Amino acid sequence: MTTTLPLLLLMTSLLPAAVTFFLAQDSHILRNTLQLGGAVIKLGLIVWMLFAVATGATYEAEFPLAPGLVILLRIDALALLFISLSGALWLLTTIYAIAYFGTKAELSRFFGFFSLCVAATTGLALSGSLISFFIFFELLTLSTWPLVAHKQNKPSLAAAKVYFTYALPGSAALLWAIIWLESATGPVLFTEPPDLSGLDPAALRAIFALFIIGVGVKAALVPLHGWLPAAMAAPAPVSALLHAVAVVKAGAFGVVRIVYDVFGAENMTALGVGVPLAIVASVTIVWGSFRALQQDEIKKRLAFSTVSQVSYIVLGAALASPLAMIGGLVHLVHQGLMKITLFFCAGIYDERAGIKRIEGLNGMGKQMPWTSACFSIGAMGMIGLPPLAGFISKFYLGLGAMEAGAPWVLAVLLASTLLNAAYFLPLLYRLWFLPRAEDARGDERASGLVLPAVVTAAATLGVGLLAASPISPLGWATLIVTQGYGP
Amino acid sequence: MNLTVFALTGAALVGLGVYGLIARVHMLRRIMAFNLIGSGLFLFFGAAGARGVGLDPIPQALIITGIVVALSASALAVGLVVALARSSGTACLPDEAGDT
Amino acid sequence: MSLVLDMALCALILGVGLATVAGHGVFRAVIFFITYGLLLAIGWARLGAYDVALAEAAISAGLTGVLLLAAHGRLRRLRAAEEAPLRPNLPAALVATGIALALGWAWFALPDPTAPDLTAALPQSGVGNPVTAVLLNFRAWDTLLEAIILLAALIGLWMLARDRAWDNPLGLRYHARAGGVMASFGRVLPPIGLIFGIYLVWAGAEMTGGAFQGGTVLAAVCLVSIMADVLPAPRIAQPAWRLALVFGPGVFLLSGVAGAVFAQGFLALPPELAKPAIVTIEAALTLSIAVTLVLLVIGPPDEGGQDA
Amino acid sequence: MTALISWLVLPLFAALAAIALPSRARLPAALLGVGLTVVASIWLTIEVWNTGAVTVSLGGWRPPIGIALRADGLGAALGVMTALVMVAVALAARHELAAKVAGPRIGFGFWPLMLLLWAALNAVYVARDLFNLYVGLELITLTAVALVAISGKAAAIAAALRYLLFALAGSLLYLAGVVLTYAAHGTLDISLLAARTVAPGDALALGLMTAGLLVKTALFPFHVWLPPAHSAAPAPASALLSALVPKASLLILLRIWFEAMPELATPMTQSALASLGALAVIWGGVLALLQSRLKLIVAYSTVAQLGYIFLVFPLAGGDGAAQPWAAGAWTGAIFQMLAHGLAKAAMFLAAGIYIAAIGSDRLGDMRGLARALPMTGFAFALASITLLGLPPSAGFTAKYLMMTAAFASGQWAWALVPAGGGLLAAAYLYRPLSAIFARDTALTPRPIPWAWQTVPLVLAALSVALGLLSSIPFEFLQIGRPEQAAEGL
Repeated sequence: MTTTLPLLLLMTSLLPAAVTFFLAQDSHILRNTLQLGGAVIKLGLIVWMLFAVATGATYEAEFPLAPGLVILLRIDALALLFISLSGALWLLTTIYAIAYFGTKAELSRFFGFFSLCVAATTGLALSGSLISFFIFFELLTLSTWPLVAHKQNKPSLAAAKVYFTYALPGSAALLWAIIWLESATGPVLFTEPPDLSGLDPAALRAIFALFIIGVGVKAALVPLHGWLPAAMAAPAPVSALLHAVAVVKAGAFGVVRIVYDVFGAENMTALGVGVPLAIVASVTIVWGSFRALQQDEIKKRLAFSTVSQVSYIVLGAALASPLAMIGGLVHLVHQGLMKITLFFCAGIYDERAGIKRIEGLNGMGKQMPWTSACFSIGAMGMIGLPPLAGFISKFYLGLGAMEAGAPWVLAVLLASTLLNAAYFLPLLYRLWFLPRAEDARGDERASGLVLPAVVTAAATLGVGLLAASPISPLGWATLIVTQGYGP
Repeated sequence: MNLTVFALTGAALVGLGVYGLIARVHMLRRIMAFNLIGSGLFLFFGAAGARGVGLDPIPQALIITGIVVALSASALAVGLVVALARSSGTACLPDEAGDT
Repeated sequence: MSLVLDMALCALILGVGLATVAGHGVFRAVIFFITYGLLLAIGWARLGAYDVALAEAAISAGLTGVLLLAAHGRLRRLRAAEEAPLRPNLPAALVATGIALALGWAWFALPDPTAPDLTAALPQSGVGNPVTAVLLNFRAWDTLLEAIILLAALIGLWMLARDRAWDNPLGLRYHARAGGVMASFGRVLPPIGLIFGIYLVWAGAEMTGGAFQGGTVLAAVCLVSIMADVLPAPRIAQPAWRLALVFGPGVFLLSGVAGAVFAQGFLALPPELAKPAIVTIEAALTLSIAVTLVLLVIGPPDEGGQDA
Repeated sequence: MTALISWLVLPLFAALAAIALPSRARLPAALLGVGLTVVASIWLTIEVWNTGAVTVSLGGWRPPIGIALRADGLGAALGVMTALVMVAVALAARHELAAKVAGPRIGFGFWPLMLLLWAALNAVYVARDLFNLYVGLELITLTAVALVAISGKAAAIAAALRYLLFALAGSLLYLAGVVLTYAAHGTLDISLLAARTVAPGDALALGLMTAGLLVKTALFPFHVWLPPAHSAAPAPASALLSALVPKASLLILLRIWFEAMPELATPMTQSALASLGALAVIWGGVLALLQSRLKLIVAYSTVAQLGYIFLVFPLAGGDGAAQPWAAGAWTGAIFQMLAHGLAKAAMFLAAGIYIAAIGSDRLGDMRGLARALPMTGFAFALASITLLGLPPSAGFTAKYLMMTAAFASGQWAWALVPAGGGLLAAAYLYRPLSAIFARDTALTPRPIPWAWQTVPLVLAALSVALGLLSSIPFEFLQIGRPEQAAEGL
């Protein structure tokens, strides 16, 4: 069982993908069963594995392609954190997507790539070596491209093109970095930190920079973030996937892996690359928030908010202090929950009420109470109001900054929080306190759309309230960091 | 010494053929130039094969094979030239037709 | 004395070769080319390579010459036989001189001659002519592929036909005037040529000659007969012609496979059976080569009486 | 041994049958020949896998008197790739070039030409004799030229003639090298030549052979003949020409440099060859970017893709046995040959389906075709992944092996070629892909049989699967590998 479980986890999304591609457009029941079945089984496997790992089981599967080119799937604590997040959110997004698309065209293609995308994310989470990470990273790029282009209209195709224009040079940089590094160290496994002594510091700094550029495209680090707002042309479930479950998260996850499993906090400090990375993250945090403020389209505003929020994770990794690390890791989960809630709601506003711009939100609180309540919880979490999820992340990041002796980060956090409030609070104000427009319509008669949003909003609240419990994301993150993981 | 005469003649024929192949644009000329190069090479080869004690039959066999191969190629080439002339009115390649 | 003779011959060859490349007019170049081939055949004879001499004369000078002449005729009807006068081309001259000099240098740089020792192998080859032994026994795979190349060239040539002409008889229509030179030629020449061609194949086993040389002579006979209307022009749709094309390569291949089944391996000939096997293969090959060459010369099926 | 011989003679028998048999029996005979040859190639592969390289002295005569054949991992692997492409082409041609559709002329000629080309390729893959290789190359040339001209259009005739001119020039250069080699050493057998005493003229011989083979492989700057020729042929023929034909001359290059005369390689000549390869990658990519017809884009991409393979000369071996990826570049180059073969054939066959559906391969006319022909669009996209060298395709395996070898041997600059070439490929393949996957449709396509649509998809999927399952082929390619592949030139 030790080797089959990681493969099974992959198969729960790969097999539905493979079958779905060949399904007829109108075989909705079969397709939905496959998609939901895969998601439920995967979630079940993850839960089981959580218990098994807690009792000391290890899982590893190896699949050699060529000398040095080995796909290694391995389950460690960090992998579990990411895979639990993506597994849970995938199920919800699937429910949401089925309700969202109904009987629209080209669904077999959509759900085929949708599952493939999740398979890639799963593989990415379970990757035990740099090269397997790269392979799944690329698979993720390839499988999300058709999702971004799904509507096949001019803006979608343009967005998809922009996505590729950013992603492919990014992966070239990543591959270059991997091969450069491995030419001196041999294949890099995440379990054993590589011996970097064979490379001189200048080369190591260059490799580090290439790594960050490579994963930074997906993590939407400024100035590599341009594709993410453009990708808003995609349907709402795709946005949810891009922003909360898969792509952006994969980038942030990659930063964590590279900082802690490839270079290690000590080397990073010795090379003096931690501070520049923290600065890049800080610039991204502030710039993303600032740009969000200028957007009048709800999804665009949310997109820039993602640019900003994901860099909290990068910041946590860059500060090289245990508390900041905890803050970053926990934000990996928290940001996912909050952002997916917001995108679910944005999709509902668009789909059920035709609202795309913020003016449309006026007075919708009474018209669509469930959606608006969820949206509000998500937004307040993003601002970092206690006791919601975002507060926990920011709190730990702040503590970590002090611990790392970088008090300037507090200023960044403060500025960002103010900006967060500045771009989210007006929305809440519009929802609850402004009168509804005369011709406003909208309803919530679509439980498949509303239910996932309610669940994730509740989770946003729950992970904050129960943060002290050992099975909360914070508990996990603390466990990961104190287990000798990280600095 | 006699062999050297033939070998050098072969080398010179190759040179002549190469010049014709590049400088001439009419395709029949080029086919002839191609045959000139081939036969020059074979002459060189034959002379080399005659250096030892007695005549080495292997080069001779290879040359005969080569001659037949050259004929096959020439036949197809000639057919193509005629087809080209039929379809485009010239026996030179399109971008070189201006030279005629 | 012989040196002077050879030098004169080589000078002549070079001169005619130069005329082929640089002379004025395509038609004259073709005539020079045929002359060149014949002179070269004499050169081969001087080197003692009589098999090559025969091949050079029959195939290079004869058949290639006929091909070129026929093509020139068609090009003239298509008004594509003219060409621009030769302009001096310095890069071409440099390349050509470079290659010629390099080859010349290579001649003087050759180490002492080494050749495979065939003395033990020849008696087992089944034939007395060492060239035939190489062609049909030691390196039979080359020769088999070479026969296939000839066939491939013909199929390729046929692909140049126009679709609407596909079912027509092959080649342009020649009509010999009744009682004219061609007609009487066509009746007198074939029997003589036939006998000579068969003799060349038979002799090839022990002396100069062989399937390709013999096949060429037979092809010439056949061509004259067709041009003199003694034989009807073939069509691709006629199975007998296509069968004749593949007969020789087929027999060669089958005997090769028989070697793999009954003897030491593919294309192996047991010494005691080698001679009859080689003669059989050569006879079959000769037929196919002759037919292939004939069809190569008369060209793909064409429309009506004239090119247009 | 039986497997090797059957693999060589079956396509020949099938070709002869296709010529001689009446028209109604032609297609069954040809397809039977295709099927049997595929079986033979699998059989040969299993034999090589089980017993190592298979060597045969034809007619029982050992070199230098006779000709030896040797099926090593490299030759057999190319044989399997060829068999896969041939089956796919045959299945596509059954629809596209049937006598009913394409006329009796093409209906007659395509099958023998395809089978003869196959026989010639197989013969070249295993030949150990330089002159036998010449004969094989000429058979390839003549059949390939005929396949270019087969459409009968004026542009095709001109392209075929130009191709023939270049190919014959290349053959003569190669032949000149062969003549010098025999004159100096009295043998043409690759294994015997490897053990020869070096003669002063050997460098010239190697140079001439190399130059000739470069012309035939269409390496920059000898590539001008390739795009018009490959794009003028009917799609199944283009698939053969682009996927298979240049591989034969490439293989001979590998044989003479790595096996016959490895001691003549100098750092300068190796770098020169690789530089030409790099220029081919750039130049082919840039020109592909400028084309507006699908088949021309795909043809120029062949120029670029072949360029990668030339990196093998400076990179093979890297630091030798000290590195875990010794022989990486050599194997990577062969992976590139295999991956490109499968992917390029898939692309041309997909283009053939589009042309059959709308009668044009202009990008403007192809808009929205993925809607009516989703499988073909998917096939083209999968094949693109291979050409881009993205994981998990075999193109990635090739790229990875070459790049690691470049870094491992301290010549990291060469790694820029696959890295940059991949981005260039993305740029030039994006245009056809975005046209195919656009929403608005330019023309209404004719229906295409389902069985035909699956053909390029299967090939493209194989080019990806080869990457996913690359450990077995990797090991297979090491069978009979020359020492120089591991130790470097």
